[in-house]
Amino acid sequence: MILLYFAWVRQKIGKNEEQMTVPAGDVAALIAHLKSLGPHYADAFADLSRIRVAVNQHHVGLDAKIGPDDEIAFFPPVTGG
Amino acid sequence: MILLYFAWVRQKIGKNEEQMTVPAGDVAALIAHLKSLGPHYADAFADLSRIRVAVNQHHVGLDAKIGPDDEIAFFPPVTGG
Amino acid sequence: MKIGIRIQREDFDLNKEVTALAGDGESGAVASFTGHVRKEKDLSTLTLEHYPHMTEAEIARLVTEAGNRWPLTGVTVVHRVGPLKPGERIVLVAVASQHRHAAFAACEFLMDYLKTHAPFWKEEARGSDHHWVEHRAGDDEAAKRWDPSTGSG
Amino acid sequence: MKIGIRIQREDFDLNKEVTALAGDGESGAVASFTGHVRKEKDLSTLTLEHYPHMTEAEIARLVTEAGNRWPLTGVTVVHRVGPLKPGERIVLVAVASQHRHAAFAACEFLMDYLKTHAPFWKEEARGSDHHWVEHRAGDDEAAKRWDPSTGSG
Repeated sequence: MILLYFAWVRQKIGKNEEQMTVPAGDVAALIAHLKSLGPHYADAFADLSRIRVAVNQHHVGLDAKIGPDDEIAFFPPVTGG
Repeated sequence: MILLYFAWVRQKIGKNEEQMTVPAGDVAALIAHLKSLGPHYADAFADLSRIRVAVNQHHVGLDAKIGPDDEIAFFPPVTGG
Repeated sequence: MKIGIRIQREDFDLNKEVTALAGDGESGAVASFTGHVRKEKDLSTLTLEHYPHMTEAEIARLVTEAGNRWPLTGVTVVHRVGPLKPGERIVLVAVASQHRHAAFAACEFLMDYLKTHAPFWKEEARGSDHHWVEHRAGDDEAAKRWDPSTGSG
Repeated sequence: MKIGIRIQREDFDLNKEVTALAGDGESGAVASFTGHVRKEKDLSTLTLEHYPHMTEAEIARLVTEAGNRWPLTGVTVVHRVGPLKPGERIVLVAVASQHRHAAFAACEFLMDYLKTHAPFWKEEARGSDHHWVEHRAGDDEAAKRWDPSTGSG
């Protein structure tokens, strides 16, 4: 799967995107896995109330199922307009 | 007083404006007087539900008092915008 | 509050009007409305007549009322008169505020009141036939929404 | 329904956009909203980041929803990205309809949903300090008004 990061999530993790292979599961499980990868990830995902998720460019909740071909994006609540 | 006519009121009466001297009273009395002046006026004021009135450039009702220095305008319900 | 009210025969430039209202960064939101002559079967020209001086005075009263109801930083109203062709613009109401909901509400309020209070009349030319457009009862209903005394606003 | 959705660094010309929507005389009413960078103490630059492709897709979904709710003839959304200065325009939403209340409602609906759904993020530069703008809870409340399941719409 491809992971994308935007705004301060991107800055905390220190990259725009990355490829990753994880067992199929839901978004919450992916976040738990990412938090185990190091302090940058742990910091970015410390407060999940401040994190929003899109799978294949649709807003989803933390319980959304994800698979190996999905594009998963993490970002703060949006502030456009 | 000066009388002004707009849109089809102007067309039925056949003039834009005229000076007139009538006893002090209200708009309804003025209209009654105008209707007595001839068939053009009678036609213009035949259906008062289709007539709107302004005195000194403010919308008023038929019971508004008017005097010799007033500007009184008669017109159909407005259709701008 | 910046207020601009103009009655004119010429077209207007919406981009310029909105930049004049909000280009200084004092307001974050501008809601605008433009009314256009609709293309209709046989309609060749729509001609607008108005009551000079009262038009400006009445619109100024409506703008003052809008400024009392909502926190606005500026209002521009431009209304054209004279002959217009299908597709041409008739009216612009642009409202600037620091709050978008105030800008939207005041813009809609002004349009509803303009339609029922500002002394303009439209005459349609269809072929050789000329007739005056009838006032729409729906416009009265729309304006009444804003009147607290009717209990529906 | 004519639909135009553009994400761009350049400014836009509101007059051109509205003429493109309504200059053909098919719709009598265009409601527009422009959002501007507000002048604030120390604010030098507001920089907009977005999620390419998802932005356009999400806005297209919102426009489709608006077209389902109201009888619209056209919608144009232009959203700028990159660095912007106080007074500059950020966003345009223009909605054309044969009915002005539909145009106003759909324009406000689109702005409320854009603020809560379209993946844009604003970063403010104040002097040497950079920080990300926080999402406003009031924007969520505004969007909820349109959701019949909340019972307040």
